[in-house]
Amino acid sequence: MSIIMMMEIFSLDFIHPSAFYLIGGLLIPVLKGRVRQGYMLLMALLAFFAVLSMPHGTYGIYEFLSWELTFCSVDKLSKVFAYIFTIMGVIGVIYSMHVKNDGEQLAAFYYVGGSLGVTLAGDFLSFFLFWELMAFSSVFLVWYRKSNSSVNTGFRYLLWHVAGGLILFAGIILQYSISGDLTVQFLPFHGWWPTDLQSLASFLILIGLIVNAAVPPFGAWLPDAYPAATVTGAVFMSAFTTKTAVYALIRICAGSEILIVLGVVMAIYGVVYAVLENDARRLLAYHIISQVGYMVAGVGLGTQMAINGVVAHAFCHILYKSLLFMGTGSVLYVTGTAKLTELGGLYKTMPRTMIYTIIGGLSISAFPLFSGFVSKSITVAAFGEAHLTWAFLALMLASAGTFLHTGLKVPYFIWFGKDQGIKAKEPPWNMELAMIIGSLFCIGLGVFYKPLYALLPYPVHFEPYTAYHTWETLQVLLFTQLGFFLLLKKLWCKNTISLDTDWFPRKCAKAVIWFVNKPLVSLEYNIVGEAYEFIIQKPIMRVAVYLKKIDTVVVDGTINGVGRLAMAWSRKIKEAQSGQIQHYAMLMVAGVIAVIIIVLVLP
Amino acid sequence: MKLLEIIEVLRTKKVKRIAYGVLILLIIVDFIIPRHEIHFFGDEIRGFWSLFGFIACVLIIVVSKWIGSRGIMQDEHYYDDGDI
Amino acid sequence: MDLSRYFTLADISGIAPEIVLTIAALSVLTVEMMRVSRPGINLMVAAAGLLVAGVFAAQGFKEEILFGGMLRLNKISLFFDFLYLAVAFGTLILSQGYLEKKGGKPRGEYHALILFCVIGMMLMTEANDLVIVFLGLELLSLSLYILVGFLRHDVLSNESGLKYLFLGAFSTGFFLFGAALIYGAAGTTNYNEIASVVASGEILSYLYLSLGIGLLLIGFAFKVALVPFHLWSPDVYQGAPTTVTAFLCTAPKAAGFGALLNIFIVAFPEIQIEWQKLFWILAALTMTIGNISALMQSHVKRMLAFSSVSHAGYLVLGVLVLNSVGLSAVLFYLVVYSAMNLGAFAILLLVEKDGKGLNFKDYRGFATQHPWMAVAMAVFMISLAGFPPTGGFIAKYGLLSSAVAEGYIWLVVIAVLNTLVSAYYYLRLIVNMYMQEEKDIANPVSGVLVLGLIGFLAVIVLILGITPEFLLNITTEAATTAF
Amino acid sequence: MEDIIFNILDYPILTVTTFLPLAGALIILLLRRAVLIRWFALATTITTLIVSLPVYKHFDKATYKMQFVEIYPWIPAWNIHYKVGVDGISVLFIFLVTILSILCVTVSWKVIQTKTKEFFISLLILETAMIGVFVSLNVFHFYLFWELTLIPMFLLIGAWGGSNRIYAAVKFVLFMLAGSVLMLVGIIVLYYAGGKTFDILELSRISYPEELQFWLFLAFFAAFAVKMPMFPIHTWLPDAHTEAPTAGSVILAGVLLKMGAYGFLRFSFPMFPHAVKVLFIPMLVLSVTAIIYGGYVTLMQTDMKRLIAYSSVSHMGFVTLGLFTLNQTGIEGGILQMINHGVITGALFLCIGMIYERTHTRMIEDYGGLSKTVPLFIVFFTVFTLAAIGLPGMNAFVGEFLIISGAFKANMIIAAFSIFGVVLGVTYMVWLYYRVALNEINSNTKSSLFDLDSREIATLVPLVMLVFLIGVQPEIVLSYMHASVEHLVEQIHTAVPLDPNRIYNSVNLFVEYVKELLWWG
Repeated sequence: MSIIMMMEIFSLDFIHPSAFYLIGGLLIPVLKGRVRQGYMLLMALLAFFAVLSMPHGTYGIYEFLSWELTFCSVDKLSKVFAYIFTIMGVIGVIYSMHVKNDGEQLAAFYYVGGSLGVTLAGDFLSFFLFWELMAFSSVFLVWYRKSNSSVNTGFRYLLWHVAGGLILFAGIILQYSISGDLTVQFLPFHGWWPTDLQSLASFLILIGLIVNAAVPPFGAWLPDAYPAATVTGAVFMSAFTTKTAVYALIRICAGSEILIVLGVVMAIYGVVYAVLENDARRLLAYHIISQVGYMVAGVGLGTQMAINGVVAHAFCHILYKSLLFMGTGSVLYVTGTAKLTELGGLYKTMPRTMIYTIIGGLSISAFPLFSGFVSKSITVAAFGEAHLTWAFLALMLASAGTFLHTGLKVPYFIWFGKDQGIKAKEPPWNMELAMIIGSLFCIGLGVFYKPLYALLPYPVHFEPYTAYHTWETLQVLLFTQLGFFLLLKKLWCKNTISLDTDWFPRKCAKAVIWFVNKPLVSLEYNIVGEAYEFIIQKPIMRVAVYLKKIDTVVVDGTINGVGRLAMAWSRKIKEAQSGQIQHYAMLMVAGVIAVIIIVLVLP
Repeated sequence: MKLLEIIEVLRTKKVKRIAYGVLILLIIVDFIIPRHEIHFFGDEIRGFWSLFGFIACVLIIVVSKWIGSRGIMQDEHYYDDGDI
Repeated sequence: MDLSRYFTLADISGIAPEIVLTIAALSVLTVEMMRVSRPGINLMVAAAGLLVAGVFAAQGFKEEILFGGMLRLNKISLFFDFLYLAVAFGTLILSQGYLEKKGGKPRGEYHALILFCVIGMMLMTEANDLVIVFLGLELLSLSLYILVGFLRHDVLSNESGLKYLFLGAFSTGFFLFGAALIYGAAGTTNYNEIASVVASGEILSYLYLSLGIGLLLIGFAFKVALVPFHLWSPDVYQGAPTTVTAFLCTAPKAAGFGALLNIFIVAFPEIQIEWQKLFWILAALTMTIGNISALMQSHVKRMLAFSSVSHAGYLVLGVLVLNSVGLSAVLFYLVVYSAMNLGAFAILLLVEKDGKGLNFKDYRGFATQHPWMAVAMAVFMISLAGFPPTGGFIAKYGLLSSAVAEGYIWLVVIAVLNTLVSAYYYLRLIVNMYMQEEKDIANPVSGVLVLGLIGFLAVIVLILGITPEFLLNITTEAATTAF
Repeated sequence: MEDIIFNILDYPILTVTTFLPLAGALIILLLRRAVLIRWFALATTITTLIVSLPVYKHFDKATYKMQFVEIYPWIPAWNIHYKVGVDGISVLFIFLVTILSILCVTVSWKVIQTKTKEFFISLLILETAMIGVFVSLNVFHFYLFWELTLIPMFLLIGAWGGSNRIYAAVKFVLFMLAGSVLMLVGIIVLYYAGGKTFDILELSRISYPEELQFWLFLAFFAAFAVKMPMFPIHTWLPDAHTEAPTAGSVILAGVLLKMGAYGFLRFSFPMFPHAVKVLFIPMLVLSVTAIIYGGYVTLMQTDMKRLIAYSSVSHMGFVTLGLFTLNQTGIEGGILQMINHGVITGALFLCIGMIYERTHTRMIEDYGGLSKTVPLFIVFFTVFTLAAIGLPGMNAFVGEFLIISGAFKANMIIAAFSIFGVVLGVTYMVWLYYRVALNEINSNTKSSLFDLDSREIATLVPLVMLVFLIGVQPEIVLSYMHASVEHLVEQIHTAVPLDPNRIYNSVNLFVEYVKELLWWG
C-alpha cells in the first residue's frame, strides 16, 4: 500500500528494494539520535514491503552505451532470498540501533543493499557491481572495530574478496566473450578440471562464488574476519555474504558434482575446528562454514528436493546463526571479551540472553519443534533418497558435532562453567528486542513450517514430523549430550588459536614482502627508476621546454615581427613626410612623370 | 527471580539420574517406531542412531583434540610478528 | 537688350540654389559690416541661406542641360548638392564658438567663405564642360586656401595655408594643361561633344588625348589626395582649424570624386577601360600607404588625415569599377564617410583646448569621466575601421562587393588587409579611452548644439549600419539614372 | 525551400532569444546604480535561458531539416533576408551560451567595480552576437554577428583585464580581424558564385567548381582556424585568457572557440566537399600537432590560467580531429567534445577566477595544500580536473571515446598519435592538481584564502550537474545531432564519391593542386 502509493508519486513502474538501503542510507549521517533510529527502521520495513509487493518477471532495464543492465529479474528463488534478506535487514537494524558511529550504519546499509542487488540482478554486470559493493561495504564493518588487529584483518578480508571478485569477473568476461550475452544463466561445471573454454568460464565463476561461500581451501577469511568485526557488524556479516554466495551457486552452478565433495568436507572441517576453538564468535564462524557445507553439498546434489532443502536451510540458518551471533555479541558488548577461557557462570546475571542463545543452539542442531529440524533435515533426507550413504552419514556426523559445540560447548562454558566473577548485565533494549524476534522466528518456523515450504522454489513433498525421523534425531542428539558430559574434562579449552588454511598465504605473504622490500625495491629505485627518469621524464620535459621556447620565440616572434615590420615601414614613410614644400612638389612631379609613363605605355 | 530457581533445580544430582532414565527409554521406544521407507542399512537396526550419536561425539572430540595437539593449536600470538 | 540668346529662364531656375547661396554669403558680409552685435547672427544667416538653397534645389529639380551644354542637372548632381549643403550646415554648427576658443575674433568672412566653397562644389559636380569644372575647382580651392589659414595669429595655420596655396596652385596648373590638351585633341571642352568625337574617332592624336586625361586626373588626384599627391593633406589637416579640417576632408573630397566620375561616365565612357590599370595602382598605393603611415601617428588629427587618405583609396576602388552598382556604392560610402568624419572631428573639437587634447594620451580615462562622449567616439572609430554593426561596414561591403563582381579579387584582398591594418590605429583611440588609467584628462566644453549634432551623427552611423535600406534605395536609383 | 520547418510556437522564439540580451543592454544603458545594473543583467540572462527552453522541448530529433525557421526581408537592395533557424548541430550551442552567460554574470558580481555599466552592456551584446552566430542561416548576418563578437570581447579583455591587457586585447582583435576579413572576401565571392544569394541552405546545394572550392575553403579556413586556434595561429589564446577577467575567459573558452568549429560544420563541409576531401589529411595532421604541441607547451606553464588556456588548444585539437574524420562517430564526438570543453574549461576558469579574487596571484608556485585550506573549493576543482582528464562516467570521456574511435576509422597512424595527446593531457592536469591541491601549504597565499560562499557554489553546481549528466547519459545530448550529422556526412560523401586511393594519396594531391593553382592567381 505505502509502496504502491510511493510508486504512483514517483511514477516508477517498480522500486528496487535495495534502493531504500542504498539511497535511503545516504541520509543517515545527516540525522541524529531518535530520528535516525526511526528512519533506519522505516527504511528496513519499506524494503521488506517492497519485496512483498514485487511481481515476478524482469524489469528495471537500463542501457548504458551498448550494454543492457537488468536490475531486477524476480522469480520464486530470488524472491525467497529477498524475503529472508529483508527480514534479516530489519532484525539487524533493530540490533544495531544503539550504535552511534554513522559510518558503521552506512556500511551495514550498503551491505544489505548490495546483497539485495545481487539477488535481484538480471545480468552479470549489475550482479558483479553489487557483488563488489557488498565486499567493500562489509570490510568497513571490520575496520570500524578500530583495534589494530582488526585493521590488518580487514585488509586480509578485502584482499580475499577482491581476489575472489577478480576470478569471478574473469569468468564473466570469458563467458561474455563466448556466448555474447550477459544475462545470469545456468552454467553448471561438470568433472574435476576444466576441459574446454566454456567449462573454464563456468569453473572460474564457480571458484569466484566459492571464495565468497567460504569453502575450505578459500574460506579461511571467514573465521579470521568475523570475530574481528564489530558487535553488530558480525551479525550482519553472518547473514549476508555466505548466503548470497549460496543463492548464486544455486542460480548458476546447481548440480556440479565437485560441490558435493566440497560441501561434505566443509561440514566436517567446520565441526572439527569449532571443537578446538576458544573464542566464541570464532567458533560460531567456523560453524557457519560447516552449515554452509550442508548447503554447498545440497547444491552439488542438484535434485529438486536438495535445492528445496538448501533454500529452506539457508532461510533458517540466517535466522538462528544471527541469533547466536547476537547472543555472543551481547556478551562481548557487556563483558568486553568473547574468550571461553575468560567467561563462565553468567546465567545468574544474563538469564534472558542465555535463553535466546540456547534457543539458537537448539534450532541450529535441528532439535524437533525448532526451525533447524524442519529445514536441515530436508537436505540430509535428499542425500538419503539419492543413496549417497557416505555423504548421508558424514552429514549426520556433522549435525551431531553441531549440537556438540554450539548446542552444548558454547552455552556451557559461557553460562554454566565455573564462575570467573565477571560482572555483567542484560544488553540494551534494542539488542534484546532483536533477539526476541529472532527466537520467535526460530520457534515459529519450527512449528508452522507450511508457509516456509510454500515459499520454496520447487513443490515440497517432505514431511518432517514423522515419528521415525523425530525419534532418530532425538536419539542422536541426546546421546551426543551424554558423550559431552562424559568427556567434559577433555573438552576444556586452552587459550590458543588454531592454524587454518590461510597459514599459507599469510606466511608466504611475509616472504613476498621481504622479497619486494629488499632486492626488488632497490632494483626498481636505482635501475628502473633511473631508466624511467632518463628515457621518459627528462626528454618530455626537455621537449616541452624546447617547444615552449618555439612557441614564444618563433610563433609569437613572427607574428609580433609582422606588427613591428608594419611599424618600421610607417616610421620610414613618416620621414618622407618632411613638411618641406619642395619635397612635396618634387614628389608630385615624380608622380606626374610616373602617370605620364603609364599613360604612354597604356595604348 | 523465578527463572533462576528453575535453572538451579535443573542442576541438582537428582535431575542427572532422570536424564539417564530418559536415554534408556529412548532406546526401548526405538524398537516400536514404524519405519516406512528404508534407504540404508542403518534404518534396519534398532537403536542404531543412539549408538551412532555417542560414537560420533566421542570420535569428534578425540580426533580434533589429537589433530589440535599435532600442530594446529598454536599460541595466540603466532601470527602477530608482522603479518601483512 | 535681349539676353535670351545667351541664357533662358530655365537656366536661371536651374542654378537657383547657387544664386541663393551667393546672396546669403554677401548678406553675411553686409551684416558683418553693419556691426550687428547679436551673437550668432552670421551663423543664422548662413544657415538660412543653406536651407533656402536646399529647398530650391529639391523643389525645382528637372533632368536637363543648362546654359547650352555648360551644366547638367541629374539625380547624381542633386545627391551631391544635398551632401554639400548638409556638410556645410554641420560645419557651421561645429564652428559656432570654436574660433573664439582658439583666440581669433568671430568674423563673418568664415561663414561667407564656406558658402562660396559650397557653390564651387555644386558647380564642379553639375558641370558638363571642362571650363565649368575648372571654374568650380578654382572657386573651391581659393576659398579653402583662406579658410585653412584663417587663424592669422596661429603659426601652424598660416604655414599650412601657405603650403596648401602653393601646392594647390601647382596642381591646378596641371589640371588646366590637361584640359587644354584635351581641347586640342577633341576640339571641344563639352563632355557630350568630346564623347561623340572620341566615339567617331576623328581625334587629332591619341597621344594628346591620353596625356590630357592623365594630367586632368593628376589635378583631381591632388584635390582628392591620392597617394603620390597626398603629401600636403596631413600637414594642412593638422595646421588648419579643426572645423575647417572637418569640412576639408569631407565635402571637397566628395566633390573631387563627383567631378572625376562625371568626366569618366559622360566624356570618356569607352576609354575608361585603359585607365583601369592606373586606377588599380592608385587605389592599391593610396590604401596601403595611407594606412601604414597612419599606424605610428601620435596626433589624433594627423591620424585622421591619413585615415581619410586611405578612405580615398577605397573610393578609387568604386571609381575603378564604374558601373551602376559601383557608383551607388561610392555615393553610399561618401555619405557614411562624411558622417563619421564630421562626428569624429566634432568630438576632437570639443576636447581640444589651448593646444591640449589632440594627442592619444590626452584621451586616457575619457570613458569614466564622459561615458556618452566616449561611446560616440567609439562608434565613429569602429565605423571608420569598418566593423559590422556600423555604417562603415555596409559602405565598405558595397564597394568590395562591386569590385569582386568585376573580378578584382586581389585588389579586394589588399583592401581587406588594409582594413585590418586600419583597425589597429582606430582601436588605439578606444584603447586609450577605455583601457588606460585616468590622468588629468581634458574636460570638453559642452555646447548643446554641438552635442546634439554628435548624437545625431552617431545615431545616423548606427542606423546606416543596421537598416541601410532607405539610403541604399536613393543611391541605387541615382546611380541607375547615370548609366 | 523544402528542407526547412517554419516556427510553430506562438512567439518568434529564435529572434526573441537572440535580441533579448541586446534589449537588456539598451535598458541597462539608462540605469545608473551598479547594484540595479547587476541584478537587471542577471534577470536578462535568466529570462533568455527560459525563453529559449521551448526550443529543446519542441525540437524534432528525427529530421535533419532546419527548425523554428523565421524569414524577414532586411536589405532587399542586395537580396539579403534575415533568416534564422536551428538544426541538430546548432541547437545545443544555444544552451551552452545561455548557461555560461548566466554564470558569467554571477561570477563577476563582486569583482567588477569600475565601469560596471559598460561591462554588463558588452557582456549582453556579446551574448546576442554569440546566439546570433549559431542561429543565423544567412551568410551576411552570420558574418555581422561573427564580427559583432570582436568589439565587446576586445573591451572585456582590455578594460577589465590583468596587467598586460592592452597587448592581449589588441592582439586578440587583430588575429580575429585578419581571419574574418579574409572570410569577408570569401563570402563576397561565394555570393556571386552561388548565384547572388546569401541563403546558407541554397549555397550548400550548389556544387562549385573544384578550384573555386579550394580557394573558398582556404578563405573560410583562415577565419575558422584563427578562432578555434589551430596550431600555428593560436598564440592569441594564452595571452587573451591570462589577461581577460574571469567572465571574459569563461565566455572566450566556453563559446568563442566553438564558433570556429561550428563554422566548419555549417560552411566548409556542406559547401566545399571536394576541397574537404582533398585537405582532410593535412587537417588531421594539423589537429594532431595541435593536440601534442598544446600538450607539451601546457606542461611547462607556470601561470594557472595560461595552463588551462593552452590545454584548450590541445582539447580543440581533439575537436578538429573529430570533425575531420568525416564519419558519423567522429563528427558527433567532435560536437559533443565542443560542449564538454565549453562546460569543463568554463568551470575551470570559474574556479581559478574565484581563487584569483582571493589571492590576486595566478602563479602555481604561490599555491599549495589547498585541499586543507579551502576543502569545499577543492571538491569542485577535483571534479572538474577529473572531467578534464576524461575520467569515464564524466562527459569528456564520452567525447574523446567517440572521437578516437572515429579517428581510427579515418586514419590509423593519426589516431595513434592522438592517444599520446590524451596521455599528455592527463600528465599536465594531474601535475597541476598535485601542485595546487596536495602540496604542503604555501605561506604567502594561506592567509588570504577563505572557502566558497553560496553565490560561488551556485555558479559551479549547474556545471557539475552537466558534467555528470552528459557523462552518465550521453544519449540526451547525442540524440539531438544524429539526424543532422548523418545528413552532413551523406552530403560530403555523395558530393565526391569516396574512392579510397584518392584519400590516401591526398597529400601529394594537395601539393599538385597548389602548384596548379598558383598559376591561376
